[in-house]
Amino acid sequence: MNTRPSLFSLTFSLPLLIWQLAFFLFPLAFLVALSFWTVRNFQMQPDFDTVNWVKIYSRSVFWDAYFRTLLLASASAVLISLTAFPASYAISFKLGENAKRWMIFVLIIPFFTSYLVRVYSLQVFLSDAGILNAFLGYLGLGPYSMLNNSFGTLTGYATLCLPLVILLQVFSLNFVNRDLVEAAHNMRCGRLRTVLEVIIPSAKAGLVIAGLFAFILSFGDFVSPLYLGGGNPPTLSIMITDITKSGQQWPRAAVVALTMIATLLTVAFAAIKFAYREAGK
Amino acid sequence: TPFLSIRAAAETVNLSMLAWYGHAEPDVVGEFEELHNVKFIPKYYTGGDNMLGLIAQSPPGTYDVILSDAEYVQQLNAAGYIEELDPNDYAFDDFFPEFQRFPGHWKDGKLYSVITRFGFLGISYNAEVLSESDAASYNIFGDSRLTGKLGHFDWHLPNLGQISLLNGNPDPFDLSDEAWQQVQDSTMALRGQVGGFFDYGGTFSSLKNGQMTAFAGIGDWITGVLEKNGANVRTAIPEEGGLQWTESFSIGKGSRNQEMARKWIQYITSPEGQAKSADMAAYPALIPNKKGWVQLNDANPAEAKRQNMVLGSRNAIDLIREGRIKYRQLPVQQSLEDWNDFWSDYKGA
Amino acid sequence: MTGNRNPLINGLLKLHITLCLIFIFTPIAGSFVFSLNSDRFPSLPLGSFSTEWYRLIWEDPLVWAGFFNTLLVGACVAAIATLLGFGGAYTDFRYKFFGKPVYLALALLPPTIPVVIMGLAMLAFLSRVSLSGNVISVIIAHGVMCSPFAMAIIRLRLSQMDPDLEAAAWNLGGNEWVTMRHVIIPFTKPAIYAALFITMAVSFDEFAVAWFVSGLNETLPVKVLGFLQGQVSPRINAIGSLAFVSSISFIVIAQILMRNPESKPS
Amino acid sequence: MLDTPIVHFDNVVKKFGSFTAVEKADFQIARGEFLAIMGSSGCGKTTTLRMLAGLEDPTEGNILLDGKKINGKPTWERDTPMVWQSLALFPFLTVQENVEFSLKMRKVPKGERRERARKWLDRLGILEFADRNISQLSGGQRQRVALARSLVTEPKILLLDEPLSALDAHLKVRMQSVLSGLQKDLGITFVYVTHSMSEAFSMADRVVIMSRGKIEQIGTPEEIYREPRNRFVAGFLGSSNVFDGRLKSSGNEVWQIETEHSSFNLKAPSEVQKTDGSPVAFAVSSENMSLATIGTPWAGNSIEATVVGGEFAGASATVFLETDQGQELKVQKGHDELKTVDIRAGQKLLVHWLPEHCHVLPGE
Amino acid sequence: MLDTPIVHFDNVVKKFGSFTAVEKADFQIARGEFLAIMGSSGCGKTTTLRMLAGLEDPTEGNILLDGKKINGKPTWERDTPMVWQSLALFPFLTVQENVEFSLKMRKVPKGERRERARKWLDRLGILEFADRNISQLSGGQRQRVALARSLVTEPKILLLDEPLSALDAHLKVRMQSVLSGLQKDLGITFVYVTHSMSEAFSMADRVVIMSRGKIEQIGTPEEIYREPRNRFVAGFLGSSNVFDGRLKSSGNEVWQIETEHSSFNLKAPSEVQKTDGSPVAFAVSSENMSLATIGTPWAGNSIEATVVGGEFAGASATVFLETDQGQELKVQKGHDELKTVDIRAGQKLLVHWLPEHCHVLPGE
Ligand SMILES: Nc1ncnc2c1ncn2[C@@H]1O[C@H](COP(=O)(O)OP(=O)(O)OP(=O)(O)O)[C@@H](O)[C@H]1O
Ligand SMILES: Nc1ncnc2c1ncn2[C@@H]1O[C@H](COP(=O)(O)OP(=O)(O)OP(=O)(O)O)[C@@H](O)[C@H]1O
Ligand SMILES: NCCCCNCCCN
Ligand SMILES: [Mg+2]
Ligand SMILES: [Mg+2]
Repeated sequence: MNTRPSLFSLTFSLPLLIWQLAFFLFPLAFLVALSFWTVRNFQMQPDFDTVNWVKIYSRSVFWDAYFRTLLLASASAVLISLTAFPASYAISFKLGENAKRWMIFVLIIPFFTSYLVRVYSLQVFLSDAGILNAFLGYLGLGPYSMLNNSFGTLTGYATLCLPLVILLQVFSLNFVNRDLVEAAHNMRCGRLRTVLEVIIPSAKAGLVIAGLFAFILSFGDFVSPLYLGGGNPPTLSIMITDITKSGQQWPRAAVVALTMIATLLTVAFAAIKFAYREAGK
Repeated sequence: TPFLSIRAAAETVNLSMLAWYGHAEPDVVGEFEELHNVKFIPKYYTGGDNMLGLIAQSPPGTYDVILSDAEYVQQLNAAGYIEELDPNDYAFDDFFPEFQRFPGHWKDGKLYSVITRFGFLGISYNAEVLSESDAASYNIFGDSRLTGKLGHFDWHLPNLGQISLLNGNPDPFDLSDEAWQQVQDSTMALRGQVGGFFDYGGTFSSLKNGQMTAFAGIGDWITGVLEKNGANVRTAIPEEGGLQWTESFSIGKGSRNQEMARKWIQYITSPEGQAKSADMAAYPALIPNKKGWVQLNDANPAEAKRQNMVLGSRNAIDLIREGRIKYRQLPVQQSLEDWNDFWSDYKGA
Repeated sequence: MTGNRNPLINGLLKLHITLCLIFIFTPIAGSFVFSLNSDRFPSLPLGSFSTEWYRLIWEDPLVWAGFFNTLLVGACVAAIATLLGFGGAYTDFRYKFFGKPVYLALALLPPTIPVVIMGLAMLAFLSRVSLSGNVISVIIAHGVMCSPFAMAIIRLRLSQMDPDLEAAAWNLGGNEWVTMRHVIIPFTKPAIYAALFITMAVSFDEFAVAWFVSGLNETLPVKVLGFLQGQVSPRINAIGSLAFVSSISFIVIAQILMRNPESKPS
Repeated sequence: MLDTPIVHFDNVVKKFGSFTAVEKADFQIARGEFLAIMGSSGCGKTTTLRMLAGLEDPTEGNILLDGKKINGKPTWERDTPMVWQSLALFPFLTVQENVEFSLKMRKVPKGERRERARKWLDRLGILEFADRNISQLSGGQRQRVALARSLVTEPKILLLDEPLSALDAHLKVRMQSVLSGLQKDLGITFVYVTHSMSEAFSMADRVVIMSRGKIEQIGTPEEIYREPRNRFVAGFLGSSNVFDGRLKSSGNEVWQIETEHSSFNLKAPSEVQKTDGSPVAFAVSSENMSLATIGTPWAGNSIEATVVGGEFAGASATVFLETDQGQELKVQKGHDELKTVDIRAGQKLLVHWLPEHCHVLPGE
Repeated sequence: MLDTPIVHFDNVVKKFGSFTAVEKADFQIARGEFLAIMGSSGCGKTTTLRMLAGLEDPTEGNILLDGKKINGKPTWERDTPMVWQSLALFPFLTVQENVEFSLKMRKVPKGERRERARKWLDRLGILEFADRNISQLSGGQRQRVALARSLVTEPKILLLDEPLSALDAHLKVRMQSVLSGLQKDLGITFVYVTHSMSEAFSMADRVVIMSRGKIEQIGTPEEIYREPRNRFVAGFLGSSNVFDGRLKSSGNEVWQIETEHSSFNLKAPSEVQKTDGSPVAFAVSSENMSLATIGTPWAGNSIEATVVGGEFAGASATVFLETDQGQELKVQKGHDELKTVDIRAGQKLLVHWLPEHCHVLPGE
């Protein structure tokens, strides 16, 4: 078949292209341009000045926040993936078809609840005098400090990402060739060892992509670090809002945002490359 | 029912208001809406800078009336986002003298904004843990009982202003480089005490649920609401003095309802409007109109008393006159950015 | 399988699933409970039962206006994002062309942009083309943000299609348009429904960009943000619970409608 | 040969829920034997093999390996490596790593592991691909990797589940030689599940024919081919023509059978006893039938039939015919032999065969 | 028979980028012919078929259908229905709807559509499944639905791309009969791509053998089998033994060829001219070779070789041998014939054949 553009092919490919060009590329370009603007007298002015880049990149507090956010998001991706895996494994390998379908349905439900509302509700559970500590107190434990620190932030990230990560993991585990599992058993590979040596390598691409999603969502999220982390210490997303508080410093915030976008693209690219890397030559 | 009120709104004037949450709720605007057959369309913001960003990128005329903190009036004006007002339209004569020509609201003799309410910022604390005498000095921030339990309202101006007061600066925002350095040092010394940096909502809940024992940078606008809901929290103005926040109304540049906007500002600065404003459901405040005080004392003596707005006895205005209260304002000798940068460093430390 | 049914391990695994579900659903259940609790700042012990918060939102015309805006935006965004996403997914599935990586990057990049910044950039652009401050601007912004999700879902489904199916339909005399209508669309139907629902869900929950671009025509999540920031009002729990119940009804209905998409009644 | 069976299925039954997948399987496999299990789809071949491997538990009965009962022993504690139809090679490992896998599980030290794996790769002619990824190998190469992976531990028995069915005809034949060769060289017992008669018959010492969970016949390929026990086996082999009739007269030498077509003579079987008038089914192998022009005088059994079509395959061809009564017949002959008759479709021909080529089905 | 070709490939070339998938294909297909295209994987069979169907455009040359050039005409404007290896049935439609599909595309009114679809379902014996979903059918039933779907418009030509390769051996044979029957009954031209020699040879009127995009030989099955043009074709058919040597002396009747083994005599071919000393390759079909015990005197060509293994398949068996020089030989014989020699592996035997069974490969 010829693949020259036809009325047909353009009908399907152009709308998205036009829409994203019109409504996304321009805002994105604006963002890039904005990062070279200057602010005078609380007003942003079109300009071409690298001052914002120099200023942001020369501040150690930016780099602290940058690496902290990177660390938090990585920890989130790893911890959530680790927590999710036994559940995903059990759903995919230990449940019947019907139970599996129900479980997937149940895990879709959180997507239809407001993240803000969930985080707000979590505050009530996590605070020093909250429901969880009251419950632990019953058991003679605690109180533990679970709010306004990285634990709180990570808990929030988990609220945001865990259902998605489990779902993505289940989908990739469902594709693991069951013969491979039996073949491994047949070759003296015990239960746990098979998970490590066969199931995880087989589902690697999906597991990495699931982790990547957790990373992307956590890296950019500002709700959890603010409402559960108490902004203490701040992440990049909080820093963006902070920067605007020095009187309309959106251009500098744009520098941070562009750095975040670049980071996410790099990580995504590396993760996808790793996910699909093959053994051997 | 909701449907009827939506239909009714269709025939009336729509007046858009850009404000902090609560200023266009029925308890404040209801009477005015009925009186003038207008309907307020509120746009609530959650931070002055977002508000400025929003206005900056919206077409002129989007917002008819704009409520902002006094510091932002200058910025709004400098950027040309608000209309000049006619001083004769407003009953400044009824105002306490200190609010008749409020700084930043006038430029080159022209009026741009009318003060509508204000409040004091001091030490907000949980009265079950701290006593009033504990809260008599900002030094309590360093107390071991507050380790991990000291909250900051996440904005540099009120917090750094308070530390500046603690350092004994007579004008907390007009600092020599040396004094500014000392403010930074004193602030940084507190970092280990801090349990979190909160926005409005976070401030509310963490004081209420006991997560934070004391807060810097807030006042009765938080604790007043919590008190009304039965929480044992207070705000004290310590010996070193307190700060004053101020909210003012302006008319948005290019508004097509300037007449109605003017009427609204007149109404909310009138004695009736002022009495409502003082007891606004979202958060209470002091009012600059003396006749408003009278009205409030008639209508709601308990609230007048709670907020210390009783004429004839030692009241809130006296605190200002005694010099215990300083207006919150933009830094004079440093740039706003310097302060903000330090605040970021502090948070990130 | 012999020896692989270790009841202890299976029991522990199932317990772990249960714990994960508890973690996921506790905040949701919590907000339900708090929405029916008289305390404005719920903590233990809980206050008395109250429908006050539901009454308040019921009587608030702005909540209703926000609700209708949200529905309108959600419906339009779902339709637009799914259409765009379908086109993008089909393009990726079927065609190879110069600049395809750029095309795909443009299509899939939006989720990596911090929302606060996205909001300002969107507003800056939309206001310059006189599209800001109304429901249309929210639809445009959410369209940009949601179409990658729709595209991903539909692309996944297309990759499960026998690659010969489309050629077979052409070969049987259906031109490209007819084949699209009679083969590609029926095959991707479950994914199209899924895309409609997921994009609607994303739009229902988005407040940061919507705050900037909606101007005075706010959607419910923006209102929720106001309630949370301005008042910490349990009204957000009430709204959240109502929105949740209605969303779930949607999915359940959709599940029933879409049950076993491969088979037709015989 | 069956004195010291390596495997003994002792009345083994396997049910899935209420469905019986394997019915009272009772047979033995001799050490060093190549046993093929055949049968149509779903008849229980894989299930039988999987029970032996320890991937399914028998519902009833015992399986003995080397005389020891192994029911309930998990597959990883048995030494019954299996080669999957799907091969089940690990795509995330290289060829070498795949082959080393079971040695690794047995904690064989790295150096030795490497050496033993390479020895087997070499033996199977795929050493040069040791460092490749599985996806870079052709079908036949993958097949050898799967074999190497199972053989590297030098087991006493190897289970194979349709290992060649995914390959094309050429490769299949080549791999058959490889497999037979290996099995003979190593003296390993092979249990080999297949659909394909040619595979089973060309490699196996004995063949098990299954149908719906039941074992229909066990025997050498020749036995099964020459003396199918029943209609199922005769039909399954695909090249037999089965006739139904009644015993008209049973002599010492010759039986006469009355069918719907006409009556046929057959050599009286020594092992079957029937009374006159009782129903009898007999099979005639398609290569034992011949074709002649109508009217040719013929002494043996004969019947008229119309040519439906023909199949030409290598050295021989199969002619499909249909009698007036609608019975389908197949005649397989060398090309040269067929040249004497006109086998165009529609042609009426005489199909004839000798009484001694009639095989009475004892199981019917 | 080739007077009014329905299809004419006129020097057709297909390139994918710089890779040539089909090289100057130049052949014709007669009306009503059953043409099979064979060749190893990746040789360009599917590409050839897809160009005819209009699913690929030729890079060079013309394709004529019914004498009219059809290059550039999209597939939906041709009447060249294809049956896919994957079947490509629409899973979201019922059997009936699948079959109606192309009628619907042709805007045939509903009633007529229904009737015609049912007629074909009936003809193919699957009318009872008309309202079923595709997933509820067995492989063979699906196969028929795919056929019905393509045949319902009663096209003049039908293209089939390995339509039987997914089926098991039994079903395959059954479907082969169905296909041949249909093709003969309807008089439709079939272009049939397959890997399988037995499929091609048992059904096709003529066979095209391709290799790496090039057509190596076209001819009837007999021609190709008896007279392969070159080493590739001889090797591809798999049952020939090819010898290389030099022409020592070319008589009128007999050629003498010197090989590494010894010198062989062969009947001088009429169509090939060679000078003495020039290289010659010839093939001997495996069923034309015979086996004898070493020492048996023999007049024709003979060579000693060691038995490697054997394959037993139905009426015949193939014995694999290897000469001392390492050349592999295959000998295919009926069982009875083989009983006279000992064919256990390792046994040394005499392989012999007649000079007239040597076929000189003219294309070498
Ligand atoms: N886990 C299972 N649960 C329920 N039924 C099963 C299970 N495994 C197999 N069966 C059923 O048992 C029967 C025998 O299955 P088995 O896999 O042994 O067949 P097979 O002879 O290998 O067939 P094929 O040639 O198709 O591979 C089939 O009817 C199958 O549906
Ligand atoms: N769209 C394409 N782009 C590039 N190369 C292609 C394309 N389609 C086919 N080829 C290449 O052309 C050659 C011939 O392919 P074709 O599909 O015709 O082979 P085939 O003979 O049908 O093989 P098989 O028996 O494996 O189906 C192969 O090498 C294949 O990789
Ligand atoms: N809803 C927000 C209340 C805003 C109070 N105004 C200013 C206080 C700043 N410290
Ligand atoms: Mg099987
Ligand atoms: Mg092909």
